[in-house]
Amino acid sequence: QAQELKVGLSSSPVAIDPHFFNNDAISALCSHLYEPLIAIDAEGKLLPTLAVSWRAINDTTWEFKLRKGVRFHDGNEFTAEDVVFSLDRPASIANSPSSFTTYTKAIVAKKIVDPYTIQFVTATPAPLLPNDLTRIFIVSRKAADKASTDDFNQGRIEAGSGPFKLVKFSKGENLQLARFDAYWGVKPAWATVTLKFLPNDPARMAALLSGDVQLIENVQANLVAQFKANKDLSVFEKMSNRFMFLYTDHRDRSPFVTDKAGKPLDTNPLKDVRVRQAISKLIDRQTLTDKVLDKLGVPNANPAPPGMFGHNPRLKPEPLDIAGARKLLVEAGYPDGFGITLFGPSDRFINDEQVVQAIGQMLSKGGIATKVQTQPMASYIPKASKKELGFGLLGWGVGGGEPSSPLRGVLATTDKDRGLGASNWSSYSSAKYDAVLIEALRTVDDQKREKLFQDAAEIAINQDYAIIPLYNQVATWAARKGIRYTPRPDEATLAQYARPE
Amino acid sequence: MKILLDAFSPSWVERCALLVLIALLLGALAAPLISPQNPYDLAQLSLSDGRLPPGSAASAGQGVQRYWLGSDDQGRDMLSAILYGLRISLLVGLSSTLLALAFGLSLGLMAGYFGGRLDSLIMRLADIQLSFPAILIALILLAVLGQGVGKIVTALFAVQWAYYARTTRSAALVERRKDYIEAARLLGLSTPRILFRHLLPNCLPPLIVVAALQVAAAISLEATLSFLGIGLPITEPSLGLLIANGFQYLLAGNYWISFFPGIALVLLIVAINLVADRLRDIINPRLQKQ
Amino acid sequence: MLPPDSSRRPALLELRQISKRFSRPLDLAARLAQKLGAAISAQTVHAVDRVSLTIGRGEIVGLVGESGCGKSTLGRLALGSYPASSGQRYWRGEGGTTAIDDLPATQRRAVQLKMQMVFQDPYASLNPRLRVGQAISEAPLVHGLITAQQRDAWLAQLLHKVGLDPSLGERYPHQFSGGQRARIGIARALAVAPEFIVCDEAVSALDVSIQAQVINLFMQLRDDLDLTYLFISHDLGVIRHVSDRVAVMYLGRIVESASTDEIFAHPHHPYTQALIAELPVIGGHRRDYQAIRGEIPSPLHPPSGCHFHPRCPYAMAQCQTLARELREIAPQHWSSCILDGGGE
Amino acid sequence: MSMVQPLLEVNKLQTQFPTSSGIAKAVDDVSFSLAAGEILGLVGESGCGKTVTGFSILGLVDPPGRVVGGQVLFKGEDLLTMDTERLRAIRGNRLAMIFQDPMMTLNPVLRIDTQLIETLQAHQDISRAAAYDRALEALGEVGIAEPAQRLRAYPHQFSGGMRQRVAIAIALINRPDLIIADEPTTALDVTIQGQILALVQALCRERQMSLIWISHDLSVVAGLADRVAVMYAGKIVESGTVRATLDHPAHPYTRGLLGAIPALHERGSRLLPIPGTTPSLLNLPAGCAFADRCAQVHGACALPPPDFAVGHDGPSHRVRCWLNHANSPNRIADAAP
Amino acid sequence: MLVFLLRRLLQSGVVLLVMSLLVFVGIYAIGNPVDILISPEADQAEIARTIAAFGLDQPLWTQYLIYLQQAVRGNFGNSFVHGTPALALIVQRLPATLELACVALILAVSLGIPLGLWAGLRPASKSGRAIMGLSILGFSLPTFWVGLMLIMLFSVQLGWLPSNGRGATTELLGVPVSFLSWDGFKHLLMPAANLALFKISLVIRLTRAGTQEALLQDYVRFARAKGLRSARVVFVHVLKNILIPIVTVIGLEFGSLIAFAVVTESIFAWPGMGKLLIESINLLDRPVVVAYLLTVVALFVVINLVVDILYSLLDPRIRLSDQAD
Ligand SMILES: Nc1ncnc2c1ncn2[C@@H]1O[C@H](COP(=O)(O)OP(=O)(O)OP(=O)(O)O)[C@@H](O)[C@H]1O
Ligand SMILES: Nc1ncnc2c1ncn2[C@@H]1O[C@H](COP(=O)(O)OP(=O)(O)OP(=O)(O)O)[C@@H](O)[C@H]1O
Ligand SMILES: [Mg+2]
Ligand SMILES: [Mg+2]
Repeated sequence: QAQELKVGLSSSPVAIDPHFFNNDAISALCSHLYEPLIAIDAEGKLLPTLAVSWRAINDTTWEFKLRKGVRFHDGNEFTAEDVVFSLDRPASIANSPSSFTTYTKAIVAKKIVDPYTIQFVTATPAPLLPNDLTRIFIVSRKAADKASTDDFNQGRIEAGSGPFKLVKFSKGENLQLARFDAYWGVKPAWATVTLKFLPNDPARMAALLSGDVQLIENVQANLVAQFKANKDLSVFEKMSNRFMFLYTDHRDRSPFVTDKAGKPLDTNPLKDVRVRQAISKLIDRQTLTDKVLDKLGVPNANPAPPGMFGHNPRLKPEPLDIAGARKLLVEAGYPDGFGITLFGPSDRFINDEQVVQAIGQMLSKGGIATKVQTQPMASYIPKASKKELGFGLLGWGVGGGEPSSPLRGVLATTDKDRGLGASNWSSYSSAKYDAVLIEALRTVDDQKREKLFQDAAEIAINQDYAIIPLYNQVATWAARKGIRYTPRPDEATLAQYARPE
Repeated sequence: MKILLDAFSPSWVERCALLVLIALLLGALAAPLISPQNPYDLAQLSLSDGRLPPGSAASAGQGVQRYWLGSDDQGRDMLSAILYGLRISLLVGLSSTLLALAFGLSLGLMAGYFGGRLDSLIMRLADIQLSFPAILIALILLAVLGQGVGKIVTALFAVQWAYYARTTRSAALVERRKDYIEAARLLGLSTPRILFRHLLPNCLPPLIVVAALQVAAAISLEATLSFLGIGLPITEPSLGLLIANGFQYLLAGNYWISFFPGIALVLLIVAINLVADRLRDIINPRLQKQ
Repeated sequence: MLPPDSSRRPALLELRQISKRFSRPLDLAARLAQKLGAAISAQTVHAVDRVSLTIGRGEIVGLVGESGCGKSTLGRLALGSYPASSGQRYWRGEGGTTAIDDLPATQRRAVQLKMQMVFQDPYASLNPRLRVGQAISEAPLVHGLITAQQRDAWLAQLLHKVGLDPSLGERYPHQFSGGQRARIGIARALAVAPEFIVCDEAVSALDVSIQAQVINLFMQLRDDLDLTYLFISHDLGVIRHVSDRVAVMYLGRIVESASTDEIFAHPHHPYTQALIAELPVIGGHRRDYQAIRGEIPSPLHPPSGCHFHPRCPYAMAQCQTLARELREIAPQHWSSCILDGGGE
Repeated sequence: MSMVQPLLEVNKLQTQFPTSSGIAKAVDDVSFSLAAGEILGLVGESGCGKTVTGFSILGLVDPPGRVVGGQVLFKGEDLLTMDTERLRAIRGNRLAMIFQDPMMTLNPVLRIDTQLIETLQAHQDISRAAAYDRALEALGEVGIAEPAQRLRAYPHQFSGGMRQRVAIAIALINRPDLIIADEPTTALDVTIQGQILALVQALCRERQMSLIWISHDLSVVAGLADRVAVMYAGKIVESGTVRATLDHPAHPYTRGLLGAIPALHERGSRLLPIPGTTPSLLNLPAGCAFADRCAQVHGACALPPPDFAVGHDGPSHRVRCWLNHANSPNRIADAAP
Repeated sequence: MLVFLLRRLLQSGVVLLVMSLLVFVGIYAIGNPVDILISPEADQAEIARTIAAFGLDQPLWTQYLIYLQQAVRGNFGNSFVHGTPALALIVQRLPATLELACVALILAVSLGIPLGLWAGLRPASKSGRAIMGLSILGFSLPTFWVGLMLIMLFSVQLGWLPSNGRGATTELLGVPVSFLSWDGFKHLLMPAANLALFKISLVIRLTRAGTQEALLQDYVRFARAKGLRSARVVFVHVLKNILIPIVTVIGLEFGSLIAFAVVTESIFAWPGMGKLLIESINLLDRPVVVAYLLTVVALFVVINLVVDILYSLLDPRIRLSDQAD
């Protein structure tokens, strides 16, 4: 039995309070210590965890059956009261930079039927509640009552039920864990685990090569081939559910759109669907994923990747078609093309800077003189969300097992009251699409809802080219020989998924 | 005593440094003429030529026959990228230094010559600026200003001017007390004339050395900031940015993407430092008396 | 009080009760600290303390005294290089009655131009980056005293006058020896046709053999151009040789003043006596050095009363409190010692 | 020739500095000797090699400067060929030096007592306490009031004159046989200079100590020294007793110097300066270096001048000049092609 | 002394005001931190709520005034990202940075002074020239590049030293330090050396220049004339004098060590406050950036104080109450 595992993570999470900050890296970290009612498995499907089953009693009531015999790290047994406490807790956290109430606010009442049965009542139909609840970790009420985020971070309380107990959390450095021997499920293979925070890519790679850590996430793209060839290492890959696309400005005038000489244009060519289609046709997705991403991408035109609930097989990656693109540009009235600036982040996605430049190359060769600008997320996101950029690269991790979040956030017409289109940087607006989506969001029946999701995606992407889909990232892990990691589409690195061979 | 002699019989190292510096300067100046490719024109690049090792023949790229120093991930000719990068690095280093020199010099001269309130005001400002390490100020300024050549020049200017103001002031204080300034005043010459014709030329020599060293420091600082990801945009990379970008390929064995720009940067900075050092020896007042 | 004017010549420049205090004001932090009770105060040096001096036309007044006693400061006060802390200067050249600093600007500038200075350090007093010809002709050109066409001839003439080869005008100062630089400094001062020149230790840095050449030059120029000098030196031998009249300074005050012959023959003030005792004599005899005792006090904390009393062999109790003004103890002979002419 | 061995005998001393523009012969063929208790005044204008002569004797010439020839016999031993440890043991012990600028000779960051005591301990096996007492005594000897307090002070707390006294105290502390004083009063005021001269004079008399007093001021030497040596361009051009040399100067340069001193002239009269300037020590002519400034120059001056005794004061008054030389210079000059 | 302290404090106060204002304006100009922090799945209401919770809905000057008001009461705000007091976050990271900087300083002094002395005493020798040549290199090579090369060589190629992180720490007087354990020491070595490289060169150059200058001084010649042994001349007379400028410069450079630690910490993943600063800038975590500045300014005040005290100990000519210049 192997004893110790050291892992190099590419992020440096700031908390291990599971309800403080809704952030993928923190959630992945917390998954070692805490469990939700329903988890996501390695195939991206819902996995009964602290709940053993759930069903919709009617349009607005869900009932969950809870697992019996689960003990928290502090020795208390898990019951419905802990669920109520854990669902209430996010709203009580004052300083959250990103609150979990997004997932809990649909619930207007919680009914404890018996210690192992609980019902949730929602105001409107909430078909996605089980998916939302994958995001909420359950903590022991007895342990966590009145506990602050700091208490969690300092390890003063033991409120989790996960496979590992906290030993020490050193912000900016590492998280040390020990196996929880009374865990109800499959016990992890490691007595102790240290998750080291190594955001600097070369440093993380070097740490693996020098044996400082045995497992790392996010292998540097250009090293994947080399790592695969290295007999001391094994590489694990999985198509991630991070969907990459270009948002295109649908407004009448767009910043950074010029004629070839650099003079601002009065009309926005991107408004014309033929231009958007032409752009899509100019992009050689295969070269992009093969060369620029070192195969860490799979061309994809669908927010829900194959295998995911809501995947639409009719949405296919646009093949490269320069002649077709030219034709479309001529039809749209831009026989000589035009000038545009393509924006992108420089520190967020796999090879993001290179991807943006490569797309710039491809568009330029197709007659659209493209300038490229990349910047750190810190300035990119605020500018993009103020719609100051117009045309840029974005990625969306489609979590929770179905594609509602991008469909709702990126493509729906911006509507504050309904909470739609919060990230619609394209300013795309289609009544037809909105109608289908809204219908989907309140359809509890799974089959019907899946069909509606597929239709919505088809309208926005296949017909309107509202965004230009590119590819899905491939998530990678590399380990020293002798360790196997089961890769996950949500890119999370979980020590319990690593096993000695 | 030994230095005294050395200064007059330059060693081969310094002579080499001078030659290297001149070569680099010429290369940077003539970059658009001599480099096989315009690395900033995306249309000239070819992804299929990405990451070719030095000496590879080009398959599709325009203008380039052979990537003598290899190519980067975008199929950019490294030689061209280095020449252009050199240009940007030098542009940033020189222009920020010159701006700061001109500004700091004027303030320092006035502070030193007039003294009093003006002096206190300027010097307190400079003190405040100098009480904070350059990299921090640049870091925060750049975080505020965003990326771009103009912005980094501004940031580097902001961290340098006080240095010159200070140096000039102390030189001006020394010179001002010298009798020739008093003689000029007694001869009824106007203040601007005294400042610029008498004081300035005599305060300049130490500043030139400082400035030469500062150019190197500014280039290095720019490279560092770019490395930290807050200097220049990726599309017009300076040497520092080329290094930073290429570094991830080092482990993969594509050493040339980072290594050659690194060598160029190190050569440039070492050459500037050596030449400036020698310059210092040459205009060292102690040696001048002879 | 009358300014000590022992010359029978018409006055050219008159200094009346002129003082110079150097002090460094406290900055904000220091003032705060003072408020908080720290024992901090601005330090003040009385470099020149209520000195009156009249210099006659064509006269050479020698100013002697030890280092730091305020000779240079007095010289610069006379020239107006330093603003006086109190007191006035009068230019009597054209019978002026207004203090120089109260004159209208153009007139004041004209008067100022008539007063020039020759400096001690032949290295620091020339701008190393100007050719000497430029340095000399710059001011006359600026002031329109000569035209650009006249310049070369004019320069040649001037250089010749100070004993330099006119061809040397194109050289830089560092290409000259000390003695030549001193001549260049003199030429530069003469370029604007001054009437009054302050020579601040103008020959002190030179070797004896060169010093003699320059002293001769000074004397000859005075005769040729009818110049007036304030000749500052700590070298009594030089002072005795060149001056018509000597003023002896001690810690910011003139303690004795008389014609040269008179003061060397009958020094009154004990300090003057001590100085003159040190006057070099080469009689080929070994002599026994008998020195004045004590150190020169710091001008920051000058002794009370007569500044000289701690070192004075004749000091009396009174001397510690009483600082006496100069008074005429013999015709044209002024002294501030209490012994001269008894107590008040 | 005196019967007793002189305390110091310098023979044909030569010191040179290589520079980029040639070799500077700072000291060239300098010879003199000094008996115990004697005071020698070494005079000459700036740059004529006085200081370098002093440094050469003590072996303190900075590289690349080098003593290239001659002998310095101190009590019969040649200091130039001595091994460094032995030389060090003599330096500061039997043979001490005082420098020109009192502001610079004391180490500004060390206390006076440290600087005195280390000098003692470098040469004697002496306890700190004993050394302290000696230091106290030494300060008292040079006329510093409240020496116990002053010992704990730093140099900057002293005036120039007092610093020079401290330097003298350090030089004297091992009771040396000879002190070389390099213009120790030049930087001081007249009244303070008088004090120092009085002190040195008294000490020499008391202790029968020899002294080489370097100065550019003939009048100081005239009052202090027994004998005087006049240097010009690295050579001694005239030497002898003070009286003989100054009353009957034989070398035109000595005469010129005397003629240039204002104090020796009637007030306001024209001084009699030496024309021209002091020569550079690079590329000196083979003949007399003073020739181009000399009023009495003649053909022979192109040849190396002879060194001979003029009769005024027995054999000790020597001059290096063709003028008045027994062998008619003109004849030699004529003989030369 | 008092004046000096007051002057420093006034000056630091101004620095702090200016810099904090800059940070406020700057971060305001870059954008809204909530945009970056908030989950993409959040809707507009959620975003608005978070913005209001951080007080970012107020006009900038109100935000600044509120901040000042709070700061006067000793509350320097909570980190947007961490949710905990920003100052505490920085102070937590302080020991790591200080340890790094101190070790680098010790390296710089213990290597720089002897080498500089040697080069100064024998400027013409082969070794002297070699030292100077190397110091020029050390002076010129950009820190980050050297850091990367060190990792390549010692971690990747040779595998001798760990490439990143702080390793095991031991408590010393309640402060966690690395250098006491072998593992910690191994982790410390490379970043400290990297950080020190520039300073070593600087100290070498300063020492050499100082030595050569001192050797020309009369007091050194006088010391030799006194018959002192050369060891005493060099190690007492020369060294004590050149220590004065060296101490001053080193003291000031200590500040820049802390600043440059930003780079080194980023490269070696050293969990110091410099790394936190970069992270905070990247997340627009304004309170932490301001708290960092506050800490650094406070550190500088202390460092300058220490330098001035040392200076006055070393140089008897200086009294602390002396003037500003
Ligand atoms: N600019 C100044 N600021 C402050 N103090 C000054 C200044 N100039 C002169 N002093 C002080 O005034 C006093 C008189 O100085 P001054 O230069 O006039 O003396 P001096 O007699 O010319 O001395 P020396 O013979 O050394 O030239 C000195 O104590 C000096 O320290
Ligand atoms: N380190 C050196 N390198 C080159 N030349 C030197 C050096 N030291 C002295 N000299 C030369 O040696 C000559 C004699 O110098 P020295 O210091 O002995 O003159 P001095 O008679 O003491 O003059 P002063 O009266 O100015 O002190 C000078 O002309 C000088 O140029
Ligand atoms: Mg003066
Ligand atoms: Mg000398």
